[in-house]
Amino acid sequence: MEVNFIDIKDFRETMLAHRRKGMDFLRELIGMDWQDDGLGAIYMLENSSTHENIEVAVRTLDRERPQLPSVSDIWMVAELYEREVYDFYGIEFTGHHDLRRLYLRNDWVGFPLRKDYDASEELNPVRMESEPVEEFQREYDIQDDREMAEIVEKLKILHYDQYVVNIGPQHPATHGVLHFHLSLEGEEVRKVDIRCGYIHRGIEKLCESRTYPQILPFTDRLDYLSAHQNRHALCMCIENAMEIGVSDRVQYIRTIMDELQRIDSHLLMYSCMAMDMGAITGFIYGFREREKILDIMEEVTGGRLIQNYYVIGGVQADITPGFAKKVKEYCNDQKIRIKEYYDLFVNNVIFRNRSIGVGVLSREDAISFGATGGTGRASGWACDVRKRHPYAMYGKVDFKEIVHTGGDCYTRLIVRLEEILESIGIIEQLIDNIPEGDYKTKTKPIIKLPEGRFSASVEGSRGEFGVFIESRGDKMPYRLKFRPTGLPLLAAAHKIMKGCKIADLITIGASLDYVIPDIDR
Amino acid sequence: MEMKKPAIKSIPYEEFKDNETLESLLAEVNKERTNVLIGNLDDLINWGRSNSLWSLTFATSCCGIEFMAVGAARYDFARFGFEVTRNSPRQADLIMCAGTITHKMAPVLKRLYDQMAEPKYVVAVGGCAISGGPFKGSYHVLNGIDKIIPVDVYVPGCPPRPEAMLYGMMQLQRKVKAEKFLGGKNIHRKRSDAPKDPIIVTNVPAGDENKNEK
Amino acid sequence: MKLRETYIGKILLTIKSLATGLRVTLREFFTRKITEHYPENRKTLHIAERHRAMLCMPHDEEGNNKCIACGLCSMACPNGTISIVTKSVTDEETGKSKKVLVEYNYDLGACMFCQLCVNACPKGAIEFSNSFENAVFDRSKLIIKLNK
Amino acid sequence: MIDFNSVTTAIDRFLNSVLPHQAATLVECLIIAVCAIVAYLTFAIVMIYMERKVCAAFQCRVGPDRVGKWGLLQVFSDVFKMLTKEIIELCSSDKILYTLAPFLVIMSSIITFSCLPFDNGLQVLDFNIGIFFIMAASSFGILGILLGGWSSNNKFSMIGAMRSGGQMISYELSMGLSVLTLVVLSGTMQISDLVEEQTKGWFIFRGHIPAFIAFIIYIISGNAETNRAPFDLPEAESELTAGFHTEYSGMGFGLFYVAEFMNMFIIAGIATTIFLGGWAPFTIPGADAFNSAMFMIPGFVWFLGKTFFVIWLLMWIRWTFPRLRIDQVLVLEWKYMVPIGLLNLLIMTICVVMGWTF
Repeated sequence: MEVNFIDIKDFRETMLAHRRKGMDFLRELIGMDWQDDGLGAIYMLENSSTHENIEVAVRTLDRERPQLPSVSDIWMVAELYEREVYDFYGIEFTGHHDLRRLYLRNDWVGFPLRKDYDASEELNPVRMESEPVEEFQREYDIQDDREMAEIVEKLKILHYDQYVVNIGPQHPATHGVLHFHLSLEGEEVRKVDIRCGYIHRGIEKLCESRTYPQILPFTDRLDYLSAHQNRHALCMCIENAMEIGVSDRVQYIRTIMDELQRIDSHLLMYSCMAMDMGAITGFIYGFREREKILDIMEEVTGGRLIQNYYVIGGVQADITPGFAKKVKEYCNDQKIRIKEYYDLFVNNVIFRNRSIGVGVLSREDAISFGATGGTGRASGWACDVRKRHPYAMYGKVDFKEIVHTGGDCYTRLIVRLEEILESIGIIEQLIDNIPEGDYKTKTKPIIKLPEGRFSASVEGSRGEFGVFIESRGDKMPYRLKFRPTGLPLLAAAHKIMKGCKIADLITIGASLDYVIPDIDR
Repeated sequence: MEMKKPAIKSIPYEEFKDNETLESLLAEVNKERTNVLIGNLDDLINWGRSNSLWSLTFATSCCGIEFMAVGAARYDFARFGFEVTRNSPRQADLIMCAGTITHKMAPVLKRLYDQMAEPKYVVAVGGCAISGGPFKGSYHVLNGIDKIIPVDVYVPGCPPRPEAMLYGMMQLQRKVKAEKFLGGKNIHRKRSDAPKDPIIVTNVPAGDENKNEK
Repeated sequence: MKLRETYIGKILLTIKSLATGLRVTLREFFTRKITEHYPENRKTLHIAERHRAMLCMPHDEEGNNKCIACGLCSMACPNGTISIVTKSVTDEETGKSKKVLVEYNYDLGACMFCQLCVNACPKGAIEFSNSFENAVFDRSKLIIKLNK
Repeated sequence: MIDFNSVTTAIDRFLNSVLPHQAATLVECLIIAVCAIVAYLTFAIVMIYMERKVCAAFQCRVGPDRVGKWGLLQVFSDVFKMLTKEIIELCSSDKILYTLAPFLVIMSSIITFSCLPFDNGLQVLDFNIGIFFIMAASSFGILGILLGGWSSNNKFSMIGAMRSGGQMISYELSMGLSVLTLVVLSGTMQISDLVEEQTKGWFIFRGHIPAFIAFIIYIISGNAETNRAPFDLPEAESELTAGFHTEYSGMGFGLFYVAEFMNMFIIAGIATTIFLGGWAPFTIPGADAFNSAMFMIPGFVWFLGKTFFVIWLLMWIRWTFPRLRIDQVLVLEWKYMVPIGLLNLLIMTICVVMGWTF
């Protein structure tokens, strides 16, 4: 993958030109520290209709106050992406209206992902008092004459005399440790300020000091409900970079395992949505089926939730003899059980009243926010990576991509439940004719990627999961970036949740189905 | 009256791990002489407390999904009496810390622990809560929650199986049964560590009117 | 105006949809429960033998293991959970000094069960067992000496 | 039919012979108070156990079964733990109201509990305006919840309290209407007369269609009155962590927890009294042999059997449906339940006037 650099002067014009040419999907924004070549950022753009993509980059040599023009007014998701790059690299984006640290605390010293960052304990000890929430948005805008942009503190985030409530880090319905900072008017939500970072583990910094086989376990712990797909993306990226051939048997096994993991994740999405809306019985029925998948996974891979199954060049161990029979048995049983979910919860009049027309995300917003996966397909945008850039066996298997145009919470759940049936269809086409062959190709003990930049993307359970590696030829990556499937959903949530009720806020959060460790990495 | 070895239904005492720490706890409890009445009352209260440990729904990452699986139909920790997972720290007896605790999450966990009503317990579930697990070298991860709050039981695994979590809960039940409640566990510890002035999360500026806000 | 919009229509549809939901839970009320009684079924409990719960070093009857103290496993581990103590012994016939394993410490609390150590071991001296009952009260009990 | 009046008059005569009149009535009141509270707590324990077992049965799991024979001692261990928990005093809450709130809720539910007709003579309060008194007594329980929510100085419990205020007060209306419909059918408000009337045939059969509609409205508004799903907005776990009793710990929370279960028992008890004939056995007008066999079974067995059937019905509803949003709760009340309740009252009066009831 080659990247063409643009000079900083005419960066915004070329970006606006790309946008007018139809590049309306900003796939990824990767902050980079090329040490003596300065700090910069790589933008991966894609045309949502022709699926043609370009990689563009820009850099600045100044290391004390690096400044790049912001594109958050062109693509709405760039607002959060740029806050992340500011958090990790200290690059200030001029024209961004709310540039605060996204993950780390405001009193954090230094920018972690820079190569010259010193991670000593004294500099950043474990501070035991919660930090007061900042009051002002910080905006960098260039006054006409001066060269450097100044920090202008303008809009107040949450006013003191509003009824400010923390749906805080520890809350039963935030699917993890996400912090909604709301100002309420009765039951109406006036203003939402989503703060994440409570589960930021610095995985990308750790990856820069680990060999490639040691990076593989991190992908399972990013979005643990699409563990197989994440690992598939990383293995595919490394295998393409080193041209390691992978046998057909492995492609079959990997596709089947990806689809099983997708069903498992959609079942959990249905269960958590039922629990968040008060139907605990719906949650228990969803988990009853999910346990059957976890049994199949455990027999073959050894792990229920975190499987560690794919390795570079194949899979850890061959599938057990009874695997095909168990999977077919499960698929038939699931087709009957799914009708039960419709009767109990989905066609229930209370659920329909609480979810139809709630949290509507239009198609343009979905694309501009880059909300891929079930959320994007529920708003009418055909963004399935298995169709856009087919990989593994997806090119040879015929399956329907489910796209609805409702865009509200109800449609998002319907898309997931129908995708379960689609995935069962894929598995049934593959399960009977797994070819013979070795399950792992021999690889050298020390794996060194050649010089250059490589990327691969895969359809995770809740969106497009991408891996970008910049390698300088040694056994550790120079820079490794995972595309978070959840961060665009959070950006979309920021917009949808304004003006809804508290109960709707929980429903929207459940229907967007984001996984927080995948957002915070 | 001697406090006898805590017994758990259908698992013999020898097959449990780490009995030495439990025996040292028992020895320390049996040092003072208690009369029969208080001893029996103690046993009764400990029997009650150990069979109804209500956990706080506290899950930060992957172990949280296994925590939900333990609550679901197949493993069903309602059989042990832990069924009611309370969301408010006031009514919870124990924090099952399932998941990674980062620098930003550490004050939140400490505050939750302070808000819980005595007698309270902490179970560290999974490698991340015990020692930082896969992210031990990271700049933002706390290497084990025993650095900020006292931990009673460690459940290793990444993530531990639901049965391993149930085994950890049974270990906690044994520890609860081996405690002296009257005159021991229920003496209100002088709240030295409790913060004097309450931690204010939104520092409220004294009445400045920012007019440009809508 | 469709039945769905009329006042009576809404009530009838509501009753129908609530009734189907109730029928599902009633049918579930009388079906056999799927709970596995964990402590009671310990004898017959089936755990997948590929499940990784703890690292262990198999010993044959006389109690010696296949480990040659090469240290590849501790280098392969991303977390540094394996630490090996060796001492060099001069072999009688060849006279060369050979490293012999004294202590093989494995920190169960920090392990993330990624199986890189087992893949890296040339002699196949260590493997994962599926005995999952390892909860303890004391952190130091999690650091286990694997070799006898 | 065993008549407990003879037993109570015998005790009264014995006490008056031994003690002066005031002392005798004092001792009687003490005995009644102790019996009422003991009955209240035993039913609470039975109810909590039944809730956890029935909920588990609906969710294809087993529920508590390791403590005691089938988990029977589970609730006793909950009670012991609850008694020994520390009660946290909040530094910036309204102390008096904070501690008063749980007692208001408990007091209102004990008063209504003692009006229930367990058997022919086994009734503590039997005013001639019985049903009206029950309606009044059960409505100052809302005060406790509002006070609890407001005084614990926590924003979530404040929202929970406001929601509960709006919901419970508006559902008093439709509950009152359905009870009024039955009073029109029966003609009296005294509870013992009500049940006496039903020995000839339960009102739900004699009042045919309007009585059945009143029964449905009563069950729905009873569900809302006790803040149980699908109306459990005041303590909605997934929205407001623990709703109005977020800040209560130890026995403060214990009182709220017991009062919630006992309110459900009282709603079921009132439903049995006015719809399913209290302790009156099931009788078919024609068959005397069958009726006399039915009269053999003692009254309180009939009463508890029917009450626990209605409780099972409420639990069935709770563990099936998702939660309503606050505006849907109020729309359901004011646009659907009150109009239908008024219409039903009209139909019932026409039926009674024209004599079309059985």
